[in-house]
Amino acid sequence: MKKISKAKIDELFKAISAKETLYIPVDDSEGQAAFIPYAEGLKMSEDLNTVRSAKDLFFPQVESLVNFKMDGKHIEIIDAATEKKPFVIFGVRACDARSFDILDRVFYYAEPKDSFYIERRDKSTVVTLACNAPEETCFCGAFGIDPAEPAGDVSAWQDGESFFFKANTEKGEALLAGLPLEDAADDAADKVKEDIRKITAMLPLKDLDLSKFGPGKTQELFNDPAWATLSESCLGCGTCTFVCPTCQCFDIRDFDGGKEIRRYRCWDSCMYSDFTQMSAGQPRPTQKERFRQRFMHKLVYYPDMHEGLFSCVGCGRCLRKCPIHMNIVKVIKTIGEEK
Amino acid sequence: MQAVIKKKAIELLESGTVNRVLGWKAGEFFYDLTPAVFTTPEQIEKDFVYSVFSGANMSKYLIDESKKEGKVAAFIKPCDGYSFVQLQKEHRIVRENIYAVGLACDGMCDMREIREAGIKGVTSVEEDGETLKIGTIYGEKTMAKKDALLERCVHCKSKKVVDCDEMIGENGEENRDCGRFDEVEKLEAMSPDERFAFWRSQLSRCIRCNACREVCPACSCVKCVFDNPNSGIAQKAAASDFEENNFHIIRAFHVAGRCTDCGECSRVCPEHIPLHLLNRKFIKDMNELYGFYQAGADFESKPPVMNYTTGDAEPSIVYARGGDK
Amino acid sequence: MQVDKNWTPTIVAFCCNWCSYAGADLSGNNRLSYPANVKIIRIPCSCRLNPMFILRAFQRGADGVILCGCHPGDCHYTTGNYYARRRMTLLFSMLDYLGIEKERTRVEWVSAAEGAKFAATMNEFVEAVTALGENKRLEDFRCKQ
Amino acid sequence: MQRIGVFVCWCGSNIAATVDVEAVADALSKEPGVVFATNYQYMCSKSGQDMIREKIKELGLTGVVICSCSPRMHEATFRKTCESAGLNPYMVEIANIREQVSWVHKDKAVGTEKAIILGRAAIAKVQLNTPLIAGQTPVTKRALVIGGGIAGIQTALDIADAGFPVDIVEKNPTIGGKMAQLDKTFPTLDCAACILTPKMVDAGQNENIRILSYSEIEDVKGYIGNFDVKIRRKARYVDEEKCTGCGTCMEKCPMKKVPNEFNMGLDNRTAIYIPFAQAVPKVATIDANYCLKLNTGKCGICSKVCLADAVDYEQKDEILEEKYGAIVVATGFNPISLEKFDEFAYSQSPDVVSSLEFERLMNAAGPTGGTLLRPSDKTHPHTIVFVQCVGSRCDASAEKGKEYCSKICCMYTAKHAMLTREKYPDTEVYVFYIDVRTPGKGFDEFYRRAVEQYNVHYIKGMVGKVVPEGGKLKVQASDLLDNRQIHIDADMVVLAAAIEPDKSARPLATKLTASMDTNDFFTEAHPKLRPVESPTAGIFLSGTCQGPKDIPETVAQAGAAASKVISLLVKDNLVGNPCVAKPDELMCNGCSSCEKVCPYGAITYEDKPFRGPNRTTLIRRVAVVNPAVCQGCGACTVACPSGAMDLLGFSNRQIMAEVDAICK
Repeated sequence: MKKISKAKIDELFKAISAKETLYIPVDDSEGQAAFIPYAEGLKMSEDLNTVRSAKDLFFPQVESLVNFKMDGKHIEIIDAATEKKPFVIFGVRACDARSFDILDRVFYYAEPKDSFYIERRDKSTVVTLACNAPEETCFCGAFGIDPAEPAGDVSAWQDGESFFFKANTEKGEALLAGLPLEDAADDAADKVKEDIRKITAMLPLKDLDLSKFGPGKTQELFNDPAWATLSESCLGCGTCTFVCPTCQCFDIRDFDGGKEIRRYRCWDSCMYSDFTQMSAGQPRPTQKERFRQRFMHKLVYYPDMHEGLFSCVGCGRCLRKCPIHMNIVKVIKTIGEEK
Repeated sequence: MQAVIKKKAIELLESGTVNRVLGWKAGEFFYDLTPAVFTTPEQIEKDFVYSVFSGANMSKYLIDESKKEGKVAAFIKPCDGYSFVQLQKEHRIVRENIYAVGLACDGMCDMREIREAGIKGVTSVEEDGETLKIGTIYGEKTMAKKDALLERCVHCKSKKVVDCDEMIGENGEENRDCGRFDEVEKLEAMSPDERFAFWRSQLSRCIRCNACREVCPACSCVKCVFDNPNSGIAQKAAASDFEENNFHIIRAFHVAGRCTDCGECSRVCPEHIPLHLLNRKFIKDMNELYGFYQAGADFESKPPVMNYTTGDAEPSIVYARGGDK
Repeated sequence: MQVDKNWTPTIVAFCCNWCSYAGADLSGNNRLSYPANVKIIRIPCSCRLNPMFILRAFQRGADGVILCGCHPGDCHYTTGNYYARRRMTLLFSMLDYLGIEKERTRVEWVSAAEGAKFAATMNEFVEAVTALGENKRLEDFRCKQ
Repeated sequence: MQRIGVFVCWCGSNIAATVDVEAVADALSKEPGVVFATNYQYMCSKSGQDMIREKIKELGLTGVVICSCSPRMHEATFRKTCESAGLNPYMVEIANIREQVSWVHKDKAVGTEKAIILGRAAIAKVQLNTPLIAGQTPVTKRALVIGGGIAGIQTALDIADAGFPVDIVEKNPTIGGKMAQLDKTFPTLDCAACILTPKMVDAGQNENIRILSYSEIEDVKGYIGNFDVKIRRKARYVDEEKCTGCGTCMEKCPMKKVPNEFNMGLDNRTAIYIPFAQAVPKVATIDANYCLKLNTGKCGICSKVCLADAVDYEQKDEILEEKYGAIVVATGFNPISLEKFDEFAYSQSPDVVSSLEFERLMNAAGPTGGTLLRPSDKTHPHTIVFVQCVGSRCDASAEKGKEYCSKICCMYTAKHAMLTREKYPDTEVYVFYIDVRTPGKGFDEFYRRAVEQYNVHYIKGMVGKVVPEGGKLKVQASDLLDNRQIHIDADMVVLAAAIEPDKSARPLATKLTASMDTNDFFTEAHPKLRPVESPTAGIFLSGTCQGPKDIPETVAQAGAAASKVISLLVKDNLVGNPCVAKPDELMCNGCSSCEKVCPYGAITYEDKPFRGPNRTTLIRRVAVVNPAVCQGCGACTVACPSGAMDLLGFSNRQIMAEVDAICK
């Protein structure tokens, strides 16, 4: 295990960013945290989580796929892919770190493989950070995630004085090797972990019961009458999907700039009325079906396809950001209720 | 207040005046109330909550609810009331199917303000006079209620419920000196470069989640132009700076004169973009150029953008207004 | 601001069919010249001008947008330019509020008899926009790199 | 994808001299969707049109772009051409490369580049054009003429002669207008009354003509072929049906001090009056401003002496609602007020008169019985100074007066001078002029006769000042030809006041939605080719409401307007403009925003069933546009927040495509 005094964290950031682009969570003028490239003077956000998840760095909201150059009646096709540079993300929480596993199964391993995503994943080094102060909206524990023991290429912890680092992968080793760090005892972060676990034991959502969900539950849950009442309040905005670290749907659109057309993909939301709209119409005609789709996908369909892995990580972003406070916890509790 | 409202809701259901009640349903943590339709007194007893977190403007739900079988009871706060009337003017809700109970209101709280005050892990909030007693997993905290108010409540423009079948509490008055344009004026006083920088820093955070649009009672279009592939401007993400600007300018323009300034757009923005400042700019301009106008304050008036006088100011007035050159 | 000497702005002029388009024709009839950067789009009435079109023009690289319509009181459709006047006043004010240079947008009332005014207006507007330089704040740069 | 043909016109050298037409055709031929592009000397010529027709048939064109003169010029021509070749006329777009390019840009490279861009914009628009089919509406076969002067009378007579009913609405108690006040007419010197009054009588007796005198237009709704007009029939307190026009009431009326407007206030009339002997209708009218009975309740003499029992003090204004297929505006002119021209002492001396006042002083039916007497002391004037161009041809920057030439003053001044010298050879007559304008049949001969035969002193120069002094009018003037100052002690000064449109014209234009120029003259649909039509369909122009005219021109225009009206009224149905607003019901919120801004009341709402999700039926309120009423302004399209309302022929996407093409 390695460590650095908190007072010297800027040195560490400088050292990393001298070699690669370093993303750290920073508060903007409105106090909203987001991962942005480190530059001297930037302070790491003290928020538990960024507004948008760290998935943006692998799967950005908008990304050009292919360009078409127009000259009269001639069209030239131009590959929009550009070579990505290696980068480091610092301060990813345990929940977001899990979300990468979930996205990998869709974009990295499953066919067709997403070359844009793969390149970014390959060229990134993820430094996670344990959560010293989990909040009431956190329920990562329900998915077997321990905020005291975050994954990633490097895991990090902090106490009052220092940051502690442990490399989990070769990429992680390589990153730490070149940095101005001191050695620390292997149990140096144990006190921090213990404190964190004391708090997680008090979290109000720690006992969230997922036993009703998982692979093979489609028949049982699909026609539950509760979907109708739960979805009644849903406004049909895309907030939950856009702040979600595991939502992965996108749409492909063209921008016709006159002499050039850009074909790009952009996040889409299953909560939208025009999601996967076809010439015959909308396969999920009302908000009930759309709402059900989102939660069934997270809790049943995805686990069906991926050995029981839920595609929710309990980060709690949707609990905080839903305009009308309808969220996956309410769905789990209502649908999962003994009847 | 909650007890009186619950009693009224149950009474309306039991007397058969209505067969449904639109209200706020308890969540996990006291603050996360969800709009819901209650059909039995038992549900109301169990889950109906009216608290300082009942800020959500319920009027938009009435578009669908008022078209269903039977009558629905709705509890209308003053700011909801303007939207309620505006939607009636636009023929979007069927008034006969609604039993409207007006609520006197002295301000709603914003969980975001509490969190930004550094109070984390909140599990309960209790109103104790002017103070909020906040239970958290890190121990009990207190906060003055006035510091936790929603922006729209800090600058409350009216405590008057324009249209209801009965009131709970005393109906209040409009307050035109509520200072709600102060922020707009500050921006107007900046240089164009500063304003541009300000709005870029705000709008560049937009993730086009459409929360502002979906929550907005004026944005009640069957299909939004931005979702309609035939409109020529449909977009699913703000794929460039222009599209970020475009969405918010056009949205503000489309609701200009119809926007009641309920502030929901800013309340729900996950990126905390002060979208109400766009709408308020239009409202302020219309007030100054064409006379005071409050959307939803009456049933007859025409919104200023759908009206004119022969002596209106010329567009060139803009060159002489707002900030330096 | 540094302005490239060879640079000329792109100006879109929306002209109502009845007065201003005819005014532009008259300025042609009288051989009153104005810069070729001005491209006219004919609309039936100034009230047909949707703010969307103005933003669209800026998106696609226009540096200035001008709306010409009948003088207030002379609208072929009686009231169209009154609505246009309010809409444009509010829109321009909003663009200014967002920090977009207000000199890039303009409304002028040009009657069918005012060929000279049309040409003079265009000359003046092109000059004003040239002085401002390129529209960078509302242009969509996606296809410009 | 459309199959578009592009036709670039040279317009002789009008376009080809400053635009490389071949380069334009070549560049446009490379645009997506363009299957053919060519250039030709005169596209509007028969052979040009034949080529377009041929290519449409040969290549199966679905859209046509003509790069030529303004669409205001030949859009209709080319639409017809294409229609005759089986292409929907609304699949044609014009790129205006003459008025907007070749005539304003001298540099050929610049012009060519711009022409290509305008061509691209037109192509981009045509890509999105859809065939439009015009609707048909029936025509109400009745015309309304507003104004009962010579213009209105002539128009009404001609329309009536073709067999269509006509109503003349005249705000005064009688028709006749300004011509009735004139003495003789130039250049023939025949008596105005002798040629006008028979026409007035004809109008009064024509069974197709109804004269609504002492009436005004209250409100106009509707559109060509189908106007709904409200006419206010002002209370004249005399039953028109009963009054025989005997005049007894006028003899007995005790209120005799009412300024007589027919004689320009030079004498008085009674409160109950018939303006002049030949008035049509010859019916008395009580002037409510002066009538003792109406103002004080005491009197009632006229009622007592009226044998026909026609007087009715209780009469109220009535609103008449009528339908018309066409409306002719013939609201005429007035001399301008001379108050601002005090250098001529008009308000200081009664002997300084306007030409129209002079006309009455010379008229046998005038206040002096046709003897020329000074208004101040009723003596014969021996020196008369005529001043021309008073208020005409003023600088745009001047605070008073009109920029335009009033056209008639030169000739009537020559007439006045000549008649004065003829009747009173002992009178010295001076005419101060800037130019003498005599371009008309027999005009110059007439003027020369005044100078040569009648020895009228024509002096080129302006009068600087007129000072009343010791019963004389001291005229200070300059003689520009001799370059000297002149002082004349005149007995009378006659000012040729500029003429301006009647004050009632501006509010009327608003009601009619007809456009006006800055001088309040009605604008014609085309200054050369459609001089008697207003741009507003179904509104026609007759007489001086359109611009200064003399009598023969007025009568000619009146006849022309009538023939336009007749050719409209003979149609049973009118083919409408298909470029109207069209709501997309699926997008419509039914919010009434569009209805609030529609100036024509063309939008209504209906509750319609729609297929909802999951086999449900939803009843939704949606907008419905009446295409016959909609004029296609597009106000509603911008008011509509959901974009449901669009304008055919100028759709959102078409306009945006043009924007894109121009900015790319």
